[in-house]
Amino acid sequence: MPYGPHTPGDRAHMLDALGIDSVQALFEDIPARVRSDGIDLPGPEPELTLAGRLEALAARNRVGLTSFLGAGAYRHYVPPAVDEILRRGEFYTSYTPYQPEISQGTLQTIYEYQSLIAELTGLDVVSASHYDGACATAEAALMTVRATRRQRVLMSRAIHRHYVDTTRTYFAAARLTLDELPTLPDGTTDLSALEAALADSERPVAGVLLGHPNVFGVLEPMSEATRLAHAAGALMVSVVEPVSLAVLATPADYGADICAGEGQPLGISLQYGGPYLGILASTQALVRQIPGRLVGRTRDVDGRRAYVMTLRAREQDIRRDRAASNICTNQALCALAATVYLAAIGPHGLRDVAALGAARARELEKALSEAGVPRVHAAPYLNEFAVRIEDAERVHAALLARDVVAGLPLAQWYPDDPELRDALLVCATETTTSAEIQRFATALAEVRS
Amino acid sequence: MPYGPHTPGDRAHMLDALGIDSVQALFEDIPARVRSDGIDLPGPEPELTLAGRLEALAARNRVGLTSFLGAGAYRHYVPPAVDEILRRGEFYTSYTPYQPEISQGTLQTIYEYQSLIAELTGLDVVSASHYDGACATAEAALMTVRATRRQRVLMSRAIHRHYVDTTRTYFAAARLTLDELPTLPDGTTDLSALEAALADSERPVAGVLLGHPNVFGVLEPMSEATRLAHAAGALMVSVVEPVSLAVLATPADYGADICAGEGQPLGISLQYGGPYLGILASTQALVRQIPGRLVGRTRDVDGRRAYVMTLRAREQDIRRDRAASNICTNQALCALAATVYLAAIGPHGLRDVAALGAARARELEKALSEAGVPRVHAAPYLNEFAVRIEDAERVHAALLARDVVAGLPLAQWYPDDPELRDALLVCATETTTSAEIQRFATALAEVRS
Amino acid sequence: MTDTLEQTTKIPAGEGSGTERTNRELEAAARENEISTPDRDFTDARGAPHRGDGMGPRAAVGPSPQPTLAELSRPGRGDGKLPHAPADALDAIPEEQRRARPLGLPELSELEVIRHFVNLSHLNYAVDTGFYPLGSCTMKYNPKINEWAARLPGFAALHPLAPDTLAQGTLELLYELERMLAEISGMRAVTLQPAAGAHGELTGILMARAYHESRGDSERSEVIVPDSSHGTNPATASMAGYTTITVRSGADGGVDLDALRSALGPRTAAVMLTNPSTLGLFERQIVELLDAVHEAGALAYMDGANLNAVLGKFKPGQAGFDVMHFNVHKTFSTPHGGGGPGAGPVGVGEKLVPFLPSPRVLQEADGSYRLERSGERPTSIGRVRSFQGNVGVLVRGYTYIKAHGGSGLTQASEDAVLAANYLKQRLAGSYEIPYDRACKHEFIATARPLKAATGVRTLDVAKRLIDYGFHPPTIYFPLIVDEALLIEPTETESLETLDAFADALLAIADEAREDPETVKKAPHTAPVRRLDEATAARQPDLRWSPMTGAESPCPT
Amino acid sequence: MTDTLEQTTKIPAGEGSGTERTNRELEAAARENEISTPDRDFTDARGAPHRGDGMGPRAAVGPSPQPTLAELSRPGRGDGKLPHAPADALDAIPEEQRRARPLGLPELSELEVIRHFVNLSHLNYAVDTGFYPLGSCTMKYNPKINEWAARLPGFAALHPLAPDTLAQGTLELLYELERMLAEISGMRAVTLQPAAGAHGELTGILMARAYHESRGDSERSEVIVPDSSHGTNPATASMAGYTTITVRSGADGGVDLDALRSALGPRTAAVMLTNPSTLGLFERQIVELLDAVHEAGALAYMDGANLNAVLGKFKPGQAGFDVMHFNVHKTFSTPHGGGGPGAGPVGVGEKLVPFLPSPRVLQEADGSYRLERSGERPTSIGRVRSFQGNVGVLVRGYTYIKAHGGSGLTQASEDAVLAANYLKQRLAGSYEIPYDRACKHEFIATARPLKAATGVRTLDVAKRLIDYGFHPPTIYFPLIVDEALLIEPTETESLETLDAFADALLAIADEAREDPETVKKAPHTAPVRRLDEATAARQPDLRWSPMTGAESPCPT
Ligand SMILES: Cc1ncc(COP(=O)(O)O)c(C=O)c1O
Ligand SMILES: Cc1ncc(COP(=O)(O)O)c(C=O)c1O
Repeated sequence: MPYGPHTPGDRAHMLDALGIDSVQALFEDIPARVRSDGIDLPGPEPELTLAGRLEALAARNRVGLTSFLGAGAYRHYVPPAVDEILRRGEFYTSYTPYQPEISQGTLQTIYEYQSLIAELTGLDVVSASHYDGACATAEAALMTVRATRRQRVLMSRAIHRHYVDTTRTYFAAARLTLDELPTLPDGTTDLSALEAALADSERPVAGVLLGHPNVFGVLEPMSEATRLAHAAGALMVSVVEPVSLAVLATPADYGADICAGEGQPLGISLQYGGPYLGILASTQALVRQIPGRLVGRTRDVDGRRAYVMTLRAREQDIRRDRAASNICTNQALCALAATVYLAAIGPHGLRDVAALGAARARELEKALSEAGVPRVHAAPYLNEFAVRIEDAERVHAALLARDVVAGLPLAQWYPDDPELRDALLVCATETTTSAEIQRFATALAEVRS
Repeated sequence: MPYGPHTPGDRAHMLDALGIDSVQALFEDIPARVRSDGIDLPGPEPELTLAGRLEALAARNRVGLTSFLGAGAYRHYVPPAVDEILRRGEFYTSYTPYQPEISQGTLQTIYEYQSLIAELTGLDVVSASHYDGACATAEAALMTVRATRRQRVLMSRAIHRHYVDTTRTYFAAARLTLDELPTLPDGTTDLSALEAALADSERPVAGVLLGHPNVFGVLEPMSEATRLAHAAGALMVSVVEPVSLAVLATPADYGADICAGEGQPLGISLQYGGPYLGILASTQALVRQIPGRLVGRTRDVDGRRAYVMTLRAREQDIRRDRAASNICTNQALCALAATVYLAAIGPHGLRDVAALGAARARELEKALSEAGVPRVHAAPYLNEFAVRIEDAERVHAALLARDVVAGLPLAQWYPDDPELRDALLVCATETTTSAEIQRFATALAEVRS
Repeated sequence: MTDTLEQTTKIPAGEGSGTERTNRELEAAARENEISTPDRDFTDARGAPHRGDGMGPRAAVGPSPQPTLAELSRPGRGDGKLPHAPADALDAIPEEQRRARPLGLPELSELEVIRHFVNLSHLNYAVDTGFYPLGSCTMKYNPKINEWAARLPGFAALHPLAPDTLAQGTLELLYELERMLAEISGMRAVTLQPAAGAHGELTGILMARAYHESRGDSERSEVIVPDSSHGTNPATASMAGYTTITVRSGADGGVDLDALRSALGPRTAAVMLTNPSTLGLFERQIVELLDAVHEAGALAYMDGANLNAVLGKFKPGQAGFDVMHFNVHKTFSTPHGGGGPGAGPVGVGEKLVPFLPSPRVLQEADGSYRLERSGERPTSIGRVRSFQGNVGVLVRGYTYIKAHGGSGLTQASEDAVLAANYLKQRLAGSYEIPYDRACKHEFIATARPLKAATGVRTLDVAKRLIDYGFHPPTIYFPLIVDEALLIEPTETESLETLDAFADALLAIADEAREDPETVKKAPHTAPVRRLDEATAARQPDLRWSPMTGAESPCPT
Repeated sequence: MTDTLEQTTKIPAGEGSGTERTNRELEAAARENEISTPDRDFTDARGAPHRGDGMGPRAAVGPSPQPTLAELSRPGRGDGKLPHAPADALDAIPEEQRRARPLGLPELSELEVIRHFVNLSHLNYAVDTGFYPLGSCTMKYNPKINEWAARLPGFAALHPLAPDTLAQGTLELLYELERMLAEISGMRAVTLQPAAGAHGELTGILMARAYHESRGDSERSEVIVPDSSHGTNPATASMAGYTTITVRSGADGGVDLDALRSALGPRTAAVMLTNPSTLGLFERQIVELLDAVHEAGALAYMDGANLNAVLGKFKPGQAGFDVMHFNVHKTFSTPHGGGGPGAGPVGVGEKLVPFLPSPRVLQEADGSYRLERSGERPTSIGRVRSFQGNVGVLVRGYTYIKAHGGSGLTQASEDAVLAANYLKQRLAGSYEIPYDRACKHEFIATARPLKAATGVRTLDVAKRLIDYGFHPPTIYFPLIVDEALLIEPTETESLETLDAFADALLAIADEAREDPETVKKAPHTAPVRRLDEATAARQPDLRWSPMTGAESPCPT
């Protein structure tokens, strides 16, 4: 056993104390019919060779390419201070702070996380973390159902495809209705369709969900959508990319009730999809409906400031089948990463991240359009946009052969939409360089000549 | 200022308190004639682009080749537990434990380092670290001079070339004599030459230094050499590779008085040469002569076990020009790395490291000799040995073009020795694989055909 | 704000809710403790927070309370990470789409950030600092090679939408991990996507629903769970649109077979069993239980959170379970991260394979790997999350399984069970052991007799353990045992540690008799003492007051 | 063992040796404190060390004393890192060359190893946990990007003897760093090889010797240092075979020009000046001092440990210094590592370039880099160490310099000097400031009046600072000031921290008058109280007793 401390003598001592000869005696309550004798896997692998195996596997991934992939996961500069803190055993080898007296480190960092996300979103109640952006969005949709006691939500088709799919999975199970809202040619959600859907008084709407920026990178008419939703007694859910909040109107600015989003851009590495950070925030009015952990500030018996998990009657371990969600283990360490990231990068830094991404994206748009590859949509965008190019999948593959990842072929997500059959979703961040943009343009020219 | 906390307001507050208008007032004591106005370097570079620059520089180094380089620095498997501890700010951002009450972490780890090296070498007094193997060797040589009040040491030419050169530099300064001992064709030091040199009563010898294994990887007749040295009233210094001590006779076994060596193999990464770890140990009799830090165990006024720097009257900050050495800042964090490494790898593990290296080296010897490339020396070796190959430098370069680093051409270090003109010093460790050995042999066949 | 929910429900004292205290009780407790001292401030006359001010002498080394980031913030601090964006970067963003309110993030130098979090870390207990016998959570050692592996740039920097050809290393690892988990569990196939145990439960129950519906069997609306089950089980049933039916446990701690039989029926979609149970006991009637479930046409779900007890000894798939989840962060040693992340892969038997969530990892004829394309397998329940799972956690789990191999995993279970039984034996004199038979990896002890004799409750014992240098076990869970302590030593703690922990619990039992007040007021040596949880819930303070925001000139 | 050396010399109380105490005094002190309690043991009846045993209740969170690795060791523990070697691996090693004694290393599980060192780390004070105003040591913040950079595999895994073609990245970095240091210092060329400041001093003085000898000027046998100099200066002179001549400082803290002039002569090889001096003062007569040195035909060495004060303000090379060293671990923020490693590059003026140690880093005509070959430059003093230097440290220094750029470095010095003067100003009322003029990055305060009035010494003040949460400044150094406190705040500490520190020192001055005993017995809140240093020196216990060794069967 590579990490076990027990010597043969230790085991003998324990068996002795138990008055048994063999540890097998402790497994005799497993009925013989279902008892198995071992696992058919190779024996222990020493760390030396295991490390070699892992290095070889990691090396088979190719991560150094010129890439314009975003679509819900973004490469950013992460100050090494973040990992320095994440590597501290006191944080990463502890668990849910059930014993607040010896968990103030975790508790205060969660409180700080809640506060920072509250600052970013303008919403006062922040759940201490959900699995990812998709699950947070699904939970947000479920929240609107619980809060309004209505059974139907409207979700723009221009929300991240995975989030719509995930919410659909959750909703199908709970026998709730999810209707998708169409988009206009400019890339924004069709508000007249929204208005029409809200008008159906037979099927009252619990919540309206829009992405901002949406999956096409486009800014949505959030204020107007919120006005329509509220007028129909529905709650407004904004699905955001958190870095954009440094420069874009916040959910609170346009009156949204709930905000969901993917926290990965806040200092969390790409890792092929996880662990990431599901952000979920709401107005104070919805504090009883929000699922997941909440930490509150209080005092100890000596009056010292202290933090503790609170309003726990929403949670599964207390409320069981009437809990707001089944969530237990969450993404606490990722929330810590976001907390350290935001503290280390600061308000000026975060604004620079957002604005630099925008500037680089504009540079990219220019280079591509000069290469004869125009945008698909006309509405304003921040740092991600779709371009139209004939034979997009083939071009994408040809560019890949030249070590350029030309974003995401949107046909993968919208196979039935002729508008998007020839679209590539491309993105820039502060890490994108002019040289990379040039390489893209050059490769494109080669591929198309 | 990227890491400074001072806002313009903070600076104004401080200037105010000092009653001055500008910080320039604080520099007016610098005579105008020698005052400079700034540094002609580019402005601050944001971390984002600086990180890119550093990654690009690091990528220009090629570290993934099949390499048989050793010659004083060795690639080993380092359990990640080591770096986990080294990354703790409590260790790496503290300094010399001048205030023992709040430095027990550093102090106890040094005490543990001393104890572990004592276990390895069999010698009871271990200095808390020197700069590297070369400097530790030079300090050992100086120790013999101080202890015997003689002015001449004998050093085998088969000690690591850099150690001999460094000791020569130190000795030249102090006007002391360093004579090199020749080697025999089998790779060991010529003991009859030693005997003769010791017999020169005009120039009495303070210390005799041999490497074990020596620079050719060969085991020296340490017992016999020690006997001769002691018979002449000289001290015996053994220059060791610490991993080898897991399986080889220890300095204490053969009666050496002092042991010096390079601690890099004990969990420290290669880093193009440093920071490494100069190991220096001696018998109890020489405790007053040993340079560098010593930590001792004692108690506090409540009787609690505690650790403190001790016997400090040997050190420069107390003794000034009569100190045993000028060393102040040492390699403490590297000593911590060695301490964690030894604790994590354990006695069985260290023996495996040594024995696996030996086994792989034997496999390498076999493969090379089958390829018609025989050993240069006949004496037993552990995991490093010299082979003879015609046109060694050219072959080495040709192999390099095939991504094989065929060890070190010994002509670089012994340009005048015809025996070594065509020699390559090659080494294997537990990280060397059979596939790598095969690649070497294959490339060799290609190059020579 | 008054939280009406909190007024009508109960607030747990500590973990679980066996002996919940109402707000009223908590308030009374608070009054009793005379909480009146004002919140000690971290700011000085200049509004500057710092150590040492207003709080008198305090130790240089050791835990000390920290101000918040907001209190540390000074406008104009912190910079140098990024080049400044060109002034026109946002010109294309319409005015009304721009952020209106100030961006109120704290401004700190990097040193302040590091010091803040390093000092906060010193307020935490963790596996890396001491024994953490939190029952049901398997707080075993987290090997450091796992952390190293997950941070290899090839793994860490891989974009989740990278074309398959760029992701062959990770895909191979995931593919192999699925197969290893299948072998370990005896299940037919595995999905690695769920982010945690509860997420796995939901995924599993959704597959059960899909299975029944695929067969036109759509009247099944109930999920049965034992009363000892973890809260996630009933909560999952609700999320999946099912009604929860709870069956009681028998006197021996096992599920009451008769009770289960009478609860089962044509409306039963699934039965969720935890085995070994949350009492640390193996269901001795597991064969009969499974037969009963299947006879009713229901599916058997195994909550595999406790798999650490039976690796190599019991394979749920072979025994007849239709679906189960793993807790990678328990059984396979990935760290708990202060609450997460984990990973909750789900294994299924043949019947449920078609319903696995998408995308699966597939191997092509040429040996290469690819992700299933969206819509490729219409029977799938669909996506349960974005992308492919908590891959960084799975890399750690893979590493752990490889390091142990089949025999090592079996040994781990044997050692975990041996340690638990040994510890149980050592405590038997002073604490009541309600289920007096061989336990698996954890066991229940109770302070019931102690409470009767001295008034000292399980909560007090737990808090007093803190003064002895230990993290308390899980308390007041499962709910069916009064004054429960659920103790899980794991296989990675030495005999000396087990003995020291037993000694401490025995010493506390003695103290309870000799000096109950000391125990009731514990902890005495922690960074803070018992908290006013009532006020926390009545007047929730969930964030610092909004910051003025970064109106300061950008530092240079 | 009786240490006769210790009997005849003095043992410092704390850092430096201004007020040394003889063994006799220390012994008396020890008696006074009645050290009689036996060493508290970490082992139980079974010989097992563990927390909580025999030491009564102790905190779960916070510093606690740890047993040694040897005490934790149990034969048979720890394994799994490496495959076992074949049985015949060592057959070729002659019997008499094999290790005879058991290999007595501790045997522990990895968890025990991690927990041991994590808990030990909690006993340490560090820059990352608090303010560390240790004069002369420049304990500034260590940016985390530096740590990241040094660990990039391309840097970290490069073999020191790798052919130049494989090392172009590191060689370029070193080449550029040399040039940046030359610009910063005004020196002509730089060697990066020395491992620390003292090593740089030796290298520099050896070059001075080589220079004189190259000119046939071989009668020079003396090195002059001021009485305020750091101990490494005279120790270096001795190592280099020179006699040290000490000149006194003037009343204003500067070197006494007349004293220097009379000490200078044809026997003077070099004068080592620290500027700003160890008193934190710039040598206002630097021009005259340098003229005097050069007139005597001697070389001027600048100890650049205090360069952090004058970046962009003063370039030693331009001013006329012939040779100097840098302390990368002070000026350029590389961490101090609990005592090291550092790096001590040496800059030289034109005259000394030929003597630089080998190998230098050279640039070829095609822009590529290479190391000088051995023997390529016969004027070199030769090697001063193995390989190329503490490259890992130099990568950090390079990163720091780049992050700051020329203007950032200048700003760093301005801020460091401003902070020091501000702090000096704040303390002026309660402590004596012996040199009443603008200081540079550090300054001297003394508790002399306090001692006269209350008996409370600098040592006591320092120890009491620990109770206030701060690391004490350097004390009793330099030797020429009675009861000296050498305080260096650095530029990376916030105004709030500076104020809190000043408040603490002022509060201690008050305490000294009102309650001197509390101050004299401090610290009260540290993991241990004052130590019995006398016994430590009289009966040195420098290692644990030899272990029995690994006779246990190899674990599997
Ligand atoms: C028995 C049991 N089931 C389910 C869960 C839920 O797992 P997770 O916390 O990973 O969601 C847990 C863990 O807390 C558990 O102990
Ligand atoms: C003034 C002065 N000179 C020289 C040194 C020696 O430097 P190092 O400790 O790096 O050897 C120091 C550092 O302690 C110093 O402060």
